[in-house]
Amino acid sequence: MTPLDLIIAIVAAFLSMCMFSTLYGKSSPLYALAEESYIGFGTGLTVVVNVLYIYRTGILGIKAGNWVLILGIILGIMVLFRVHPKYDYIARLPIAIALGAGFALALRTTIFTGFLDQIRATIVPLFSGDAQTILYRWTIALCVIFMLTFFLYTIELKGPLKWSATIGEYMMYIAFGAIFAQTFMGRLALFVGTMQYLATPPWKKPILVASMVIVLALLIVLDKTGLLERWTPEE
Amino acid sequence: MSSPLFTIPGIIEGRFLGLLLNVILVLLVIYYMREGRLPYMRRVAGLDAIEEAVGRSAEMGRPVVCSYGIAWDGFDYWTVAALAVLGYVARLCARTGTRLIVPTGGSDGSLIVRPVAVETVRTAYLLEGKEEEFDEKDLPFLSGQQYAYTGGYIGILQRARPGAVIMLGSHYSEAMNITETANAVGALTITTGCYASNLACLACASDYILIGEEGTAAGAYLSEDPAQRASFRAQDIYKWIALAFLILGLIAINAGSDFFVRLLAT
Amino acid sequence: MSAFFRSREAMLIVMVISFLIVFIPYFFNVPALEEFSTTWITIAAIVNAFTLVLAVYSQFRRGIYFIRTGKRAWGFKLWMLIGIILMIIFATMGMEKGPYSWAMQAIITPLSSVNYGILAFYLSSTCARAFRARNLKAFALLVAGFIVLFYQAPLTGAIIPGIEPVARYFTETFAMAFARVFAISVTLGAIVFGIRVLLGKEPMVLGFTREER
Amino acid sequence: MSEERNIFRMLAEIDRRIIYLLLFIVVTVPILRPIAMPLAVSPDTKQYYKVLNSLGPDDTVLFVLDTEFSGYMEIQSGVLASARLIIEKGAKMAIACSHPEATGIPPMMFSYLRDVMEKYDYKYGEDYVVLGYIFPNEAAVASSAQDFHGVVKEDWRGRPIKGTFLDGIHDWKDWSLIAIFSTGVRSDAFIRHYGLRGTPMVINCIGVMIPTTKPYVDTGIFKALLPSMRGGAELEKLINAPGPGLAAMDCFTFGHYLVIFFIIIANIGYFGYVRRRAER
Repeated sequence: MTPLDLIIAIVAAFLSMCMFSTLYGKSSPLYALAEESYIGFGTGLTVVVNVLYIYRTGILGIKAGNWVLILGIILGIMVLFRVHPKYDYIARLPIAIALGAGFALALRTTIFTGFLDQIRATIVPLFSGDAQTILYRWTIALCVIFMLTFFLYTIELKGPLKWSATIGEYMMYIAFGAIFAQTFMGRLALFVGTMQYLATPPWKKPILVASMVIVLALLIVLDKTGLLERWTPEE
Repeated sequence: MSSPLFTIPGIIEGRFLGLLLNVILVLLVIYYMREGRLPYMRRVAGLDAIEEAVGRSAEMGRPVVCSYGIAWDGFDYWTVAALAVLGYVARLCARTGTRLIVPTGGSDGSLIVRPVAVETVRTAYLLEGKEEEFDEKDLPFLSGQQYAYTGGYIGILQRARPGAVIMLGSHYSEAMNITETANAVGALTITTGCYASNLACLACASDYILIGEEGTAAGAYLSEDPAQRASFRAQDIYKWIALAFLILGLIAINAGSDFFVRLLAT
Repeated sequence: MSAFFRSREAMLIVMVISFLIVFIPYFFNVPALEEFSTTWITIAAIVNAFTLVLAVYSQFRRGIYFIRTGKRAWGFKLWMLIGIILMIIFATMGMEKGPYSWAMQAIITPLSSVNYGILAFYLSSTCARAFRARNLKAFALLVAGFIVLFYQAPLTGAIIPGIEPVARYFTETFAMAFARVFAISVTLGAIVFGIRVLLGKEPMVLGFTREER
Repeated sequence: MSEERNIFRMLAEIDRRIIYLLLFIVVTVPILRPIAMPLAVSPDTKQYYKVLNSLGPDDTVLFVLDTEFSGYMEIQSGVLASARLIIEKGAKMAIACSHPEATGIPPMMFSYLRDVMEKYDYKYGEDYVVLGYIFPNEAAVASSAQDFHGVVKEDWRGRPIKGTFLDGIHDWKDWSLIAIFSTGVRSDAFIRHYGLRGTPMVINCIGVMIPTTKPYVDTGIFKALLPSMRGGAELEKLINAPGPGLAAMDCFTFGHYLVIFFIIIANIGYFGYVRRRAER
């Protein structure tokens, strides 16, 4: 464990607890410090990595003989005109090209993955296999049919359609309960992962505990002395 | 994956039906747009909840906070509908003299959307004859970063203490932070969910939720734009097609024929 | 020349052509077009990278506005701008070791994970507030959520194995069915939205607002 | 008991900061002092283990870190356990990122896996290559599926990838397996441009994505799904290499039981106070 590791561990633990301080219920200078640090360095990272991508795929691609990629660099520079007060319309050409390609990439396959495959996966034998499989498949088939009627908007929901949509809505709330629980597991895992990162290897544990105590104490002192509001940036 | 029913030379195997469905959908949208008669749409219950929320804020003399999502891909499907509903909320606020705050940002895509949101709200105030009350500073661009935007959004809620918070468009994991803070400051929360797990959490955490497409349907209903109405008419037809495929497919496969499964794979 | 850029029809045609270059090869066996579309996709990727660099410019402008107008505690915004510049300088000094990786380990790594981890707290307070059997729908949500939460605690699975099929029944049927129906409805919505854009019915997408309508 | 200090009202209106503090404590204590309670292995993890266990020395795996750094915290155990298993099987591994923050992950992986890499003499260039941030958007994924070397020319350190085992990779057909570790940044692009074409894929995704990813396991696009950190812990148990996953399971148990406790007392409070007040 070098002195550098120690400094990194202290900064990481302190800033992390400052970020958690939003749970105190009031925005504070501590939270602002953590937030602005993250935005600054995070935005810097975005610039670095995207400039690298432009160099690697564009410049290297052109050097490797794929001359058409020059068009990519030229169009890219044209995009930058978007913020120009007078010539912002120049950016429309590259945006039109990127949008067209983007829509095509998304739309050409989504009819399969999001529509046909979803229907096909639901069309399964309902009377073969063990009891659990039969129960699962019947439930899925009925749920998909009833829930789908809930999403009809250009027809008045009357009679059997209304019943079907209502049953579908109740089924959806059961699904929401299960999905909520799965989501909680995921978020809890992130929180646990964060704390593990700050507490591994073991020599970091006292630093973590110290950061918790210091940040909590600072919060309460600032709050009680009224400095919390005065030192927090206004939006 | 089961083998397709047939293949057509020149078309890649297993992609004919997808191509056909894409083409028919284009033709359906064009047909319903051309007809000149605005296709019927039922009024989505969420709109009544929005009216009640703005009315409640007006009575309490507290502002309304309404956001159009973080628009990850700029003008995506959710954001366009959210802007239509934002216009409706803005008109209600202008009519009732309630301050409207629209936190914008959360992604680089939202940079392109913000000017249109400003114009949407300005037009709403204009239509209610209150253009002088419109203040562009109430549509702050908080940040291009998702969580810095969330920090700013939460800061606004904690200081402005709104009577209602209406979160439209595509919100992601930051929606939970915002909804919980909105609840903590006593605001009535109306949210929309654009992916399954967000929807489930927001169904629990908010007072009212526009489930999935109800948000975009509300946008189409309000905008009375023939193109959006035609789109929903075409979508509903395809949902009927999906239901038909499902029911016939289930009957067929249980009668021993995998015709529909293979048709869906052509 | 500027008329070309300002013309809505011209930009719409450019977008539709760009769309077809990428859309057609996926369905039709046209090897020449397939190869050109791959390059075309790479060009689009490069343009997208430039738009991200553009986003940073507006971040800078907003920070400077904050400082210039002397808003309360503007020091934090100054620190944010310094952070952007520092990170770019650090990157030029090498990205494997050195200050770049220190900044990653001390600031970006922990803070970006705290952002997501914080959601566990908001979800837990939602449990205490929202999981109430107010009506039949809320009761249905509560029962399903309660059983799956109980199953997800690793200790439960080890002491009450019987709970697994019950919890999996909820996650593998109701949740699965909703995910499918939601995929179908959102997919159709996204396609028809794409159609509206290509038919020129969503001018905002191309940045055409008031003056060129 | 007077109306104001009614016990039911107290349960119904718990200050959310008490909930936050308790959750903080029940997660931090087991991290500072682990207990290691028992754990059952789910069918999903067994299926995932089966797919990875069938790899051999002449297989090439595209190991995609499709996550911001924050999401990595949740799938870290799955990433490390999967990489350990791939190294033990002797399969080749190309590590690629689809988010700028993921570029910080490979160095941490290799410092954690140093023991198994030395044991199997797993060398850079010969057995594994770090390609870095080569998938910034869907277009990049699509073009790499059609012409890999047209898009990727260098590894993350800027050295040409010619001469490494990647010479054998031309397009989507040449990967033995794509292992995606995802918070959903680019996973749907891989489904569209690799999975749909038939490249065998497995995914370790965060809890939020499980409901929307499961349908793709059903339709065969993913061969297996390793669910969140829980799956990683179970995989650690299967390959007998305790790591961050198993260490976190105590926190999981306490965290879930704490939330269940709050649901129960909130409902008691609701029926005892809120409902009765509404009826009056």
